[in-house]
Amino acid sequence: MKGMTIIVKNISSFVKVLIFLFGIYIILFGHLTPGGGFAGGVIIASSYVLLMLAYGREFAEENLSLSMTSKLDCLGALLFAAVGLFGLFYGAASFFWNFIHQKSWWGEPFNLLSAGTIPLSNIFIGIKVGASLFLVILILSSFRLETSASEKE
Amino acid sequence: MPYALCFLLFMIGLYCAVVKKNMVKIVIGILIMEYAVNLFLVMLGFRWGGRAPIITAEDMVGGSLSELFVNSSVDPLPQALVLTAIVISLGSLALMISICIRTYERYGTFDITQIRRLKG
Amino acid sequence: MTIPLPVFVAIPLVTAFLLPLFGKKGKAAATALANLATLLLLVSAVTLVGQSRVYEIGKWSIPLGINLVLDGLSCLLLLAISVVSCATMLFSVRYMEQYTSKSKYLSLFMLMVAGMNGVVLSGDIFNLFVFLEIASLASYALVGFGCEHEELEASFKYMVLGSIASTFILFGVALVYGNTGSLNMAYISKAIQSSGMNAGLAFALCLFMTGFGLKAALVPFHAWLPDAHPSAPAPISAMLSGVLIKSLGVYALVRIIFNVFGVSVSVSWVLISLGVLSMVIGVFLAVGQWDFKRLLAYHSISQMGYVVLGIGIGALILARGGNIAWASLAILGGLFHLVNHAVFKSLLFLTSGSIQMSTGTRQLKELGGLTEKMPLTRTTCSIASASIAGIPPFNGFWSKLIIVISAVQAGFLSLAAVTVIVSLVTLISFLKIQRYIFLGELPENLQEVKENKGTMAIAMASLACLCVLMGLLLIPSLRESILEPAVTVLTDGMRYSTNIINM
Amino acid sequence: MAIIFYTLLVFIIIAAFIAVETKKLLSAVICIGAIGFGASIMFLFLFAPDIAITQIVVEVLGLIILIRATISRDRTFIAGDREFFGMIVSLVIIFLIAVAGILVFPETLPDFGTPIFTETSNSASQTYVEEGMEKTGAANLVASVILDFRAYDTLGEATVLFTSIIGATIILRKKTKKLLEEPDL
Repeated sequence: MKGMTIIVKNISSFVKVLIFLFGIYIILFGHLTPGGGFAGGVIIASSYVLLMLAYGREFAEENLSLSMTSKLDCLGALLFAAVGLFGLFYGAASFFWNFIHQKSWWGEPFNLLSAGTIPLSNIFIGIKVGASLFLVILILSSFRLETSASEKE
Repeated sequence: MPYALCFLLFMIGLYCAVVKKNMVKIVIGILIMEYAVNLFLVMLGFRWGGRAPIITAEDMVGGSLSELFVNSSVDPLPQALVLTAIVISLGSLALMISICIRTYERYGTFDITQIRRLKG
Repeated sequence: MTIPLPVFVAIPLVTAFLLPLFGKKGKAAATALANLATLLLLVSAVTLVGQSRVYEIGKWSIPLGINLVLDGLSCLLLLAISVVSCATMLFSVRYMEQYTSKSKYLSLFMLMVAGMNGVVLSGDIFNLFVFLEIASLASYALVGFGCEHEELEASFKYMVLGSIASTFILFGVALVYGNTGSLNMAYISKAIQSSGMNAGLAFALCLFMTGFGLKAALVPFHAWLPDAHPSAPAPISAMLSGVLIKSLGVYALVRIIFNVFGVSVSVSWVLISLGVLSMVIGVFLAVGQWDFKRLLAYHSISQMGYVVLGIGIGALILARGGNIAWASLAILGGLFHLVNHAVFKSLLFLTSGSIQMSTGTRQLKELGGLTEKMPLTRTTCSIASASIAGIPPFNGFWSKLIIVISAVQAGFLSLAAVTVIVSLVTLISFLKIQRYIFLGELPENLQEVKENKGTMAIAMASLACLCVLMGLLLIPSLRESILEPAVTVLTDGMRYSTNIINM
Repeated sequence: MAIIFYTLLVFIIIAAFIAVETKKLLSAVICIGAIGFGASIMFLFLFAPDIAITQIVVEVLGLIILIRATISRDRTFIAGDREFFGMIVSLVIIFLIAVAGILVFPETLPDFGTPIFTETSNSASQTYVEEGMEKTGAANLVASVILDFRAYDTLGEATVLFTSIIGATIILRKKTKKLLEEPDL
């Protein structure tokens, strides 16, 4: 499966950057405009999936390998849990305590840094959802090689 | 009336999941059921002539929230639930499809009546 | 020092996220970390016995945020979950050497424990749905861990039925939100108390009962259990029938019926009929089985019938306004049997795993005469079969006795007779197990069978002595601290909301 | 406004019916795509932009996953339905649930346009809307509900995705059993 025709390859290599940028925008401005961690993460995953469909699995593997994605996936989840636990241990308050906003360290409404831990957890959720969904598609397609191998012999 | 249509969609999904023989068709039936529940949840929070629950700069009258926004905004809680439910349905879809692919590789068919190794 | 409640979910989740990072070479470290986590959970569950607290997440007051509720019932379930998961984790250290990718197995195991702890602690019905989804997704994947023909088909059947049940429960949650306007269990029961049950809430209750009944494998919905348990690896089927169907199915059903919707006569009759049906059908299907684990799976269904019957009788007495002492006795019998069944059923599955590991088969016909080859498994298996059949000194006998007494007290002589007959049939089928596996002559191909030493032995031995000691739970001093608060939580039903709000 | 809802819902129900009845797997998957996109347009008209974005993109990935399972194994014919008895029992059950649902639905729920939180007294959504801004600082109230008021749900949510990924890796791994060399413990 060596990917699609030249036209698709050229366009997708350009469009992938745009999709990726759009995903980053959706994640970062999650607390101001509609969107957020989930939508942005899925958009980032779809940019990598586009690359994989256009160029074939091996090319995508070099770009973002299987083990790297699963590490990112676990890392994103751990960081999100850390945001929750930090609230627990820091002010001895409760689990998901929005300590940045409650202590009003920085940011006033309507600009990028405004909502305390919400942008932070948006970013971590975005990493996690993006990495895990790309991992699913990668696993599903890598499994195909094994079946076609068994069909051959 | 839209609630009844949502419930009808839920029934179609349940029918497909229970009656169909093909594994992928069963997965499609469950997916339809989850779509129906998500639609139903968002409809619960709808308000005629409402607005999306996102506060923009002009909603702020002086320091506080304008009265217009407060009694015209749609309910944000079901939308939060639906966001979670959508990603849950994607996760269970991924697991189901991987089971289907693996059984296809073992059995050579998607038809569950032929996969009858298990009795009882 | 007071342990914050989210620790019960945070520890297993963080270990679950860490475990896949270990990879091939770090297998020993991964197993050690997983065992440490389950041990930590056990210790914190034991320290929390008898307390009851409400923990608001994010310091939001009750209706705004989610709150975790620790009362008698959830404390009892937490204890059962942590005991069984600790023993099963010890057992699977060596048993899972037969399979590859052990760190992923451990991570899914910890996720299942986190899901169950989340379900038992949560005070918010949507949160209960999310953690129920985590625990069941982890168990779907774990049932299909071996990727053989039967395991894949069993896990697909279990997954389809489980997903249908989860969608029913989500639909019920949506209906309850549509009718009462809040997701918090305390506020819903207050709204139901004030505005009464309209048709929509009754329909939501039916949806909940089908959904949680399917998760608890009660009879009309038990199709997945006899396939899922035998094909799962032994420690997983021990967890599945030991704790998963209890905490996801029966606990959620009981919590919703007693504390949120309030007990009514028709609901308690449905509970009693479900209990009796699963008791009778489970045991009669089990008699004809020749596969050791499939026989145990059918017995799980019938033992769950005992639990639901005991709680149903208590609900009926409460609904009819009979005297509270009888109702609390019936519920005490049901809950005590729930905990006993968790211990001895998981022990039975662990012994079947150790037999399968050393002999390679689990068909009763091909086994025989293992007494002198596998002495420890022999003793633990006989202790567990004695307690499941209800032979006096062991724990199964006491809880069945209480259920029978409460049935007679409440005037259901026929139910008491059915319970006694079913426990007799259980005794017969477990004698069959003893006869075919341990007595009789040793078949020639099993000569060099040897006992499983190491952590498997420790796990089985600890569960066996627990089986023996559980009978002591009934002496007044221990009972007041563990069983009694769980029963009072259920008997005072709708006052749950007032306790939560002013706690 | 109501006309849009009804046309979209009828469109979705027709697409669902086609997806259930069609004999070719690939056309069933495409009908699922149609349902998903119809639902996301529906979400837009129900004033839920967050959900519309997530729904479209999740729909795209869901379609890729579904097509992955059907593309090389497309069976044009799907033999008759299951054995007769099982089908009848399930049809009766579905019919009962349908009747109960149709009877229950219309009058108990508050009618379509007025959400529940306007009627109940101190409902959570009322405080989300009024004080959501100063309590969490986020302008997007849905994000404030997800990540601050009910952040515990989203933690559970991320774990659900994590479980399904680990589950998929386990089920699709190549070598499942290894010869029982002497275990170390």
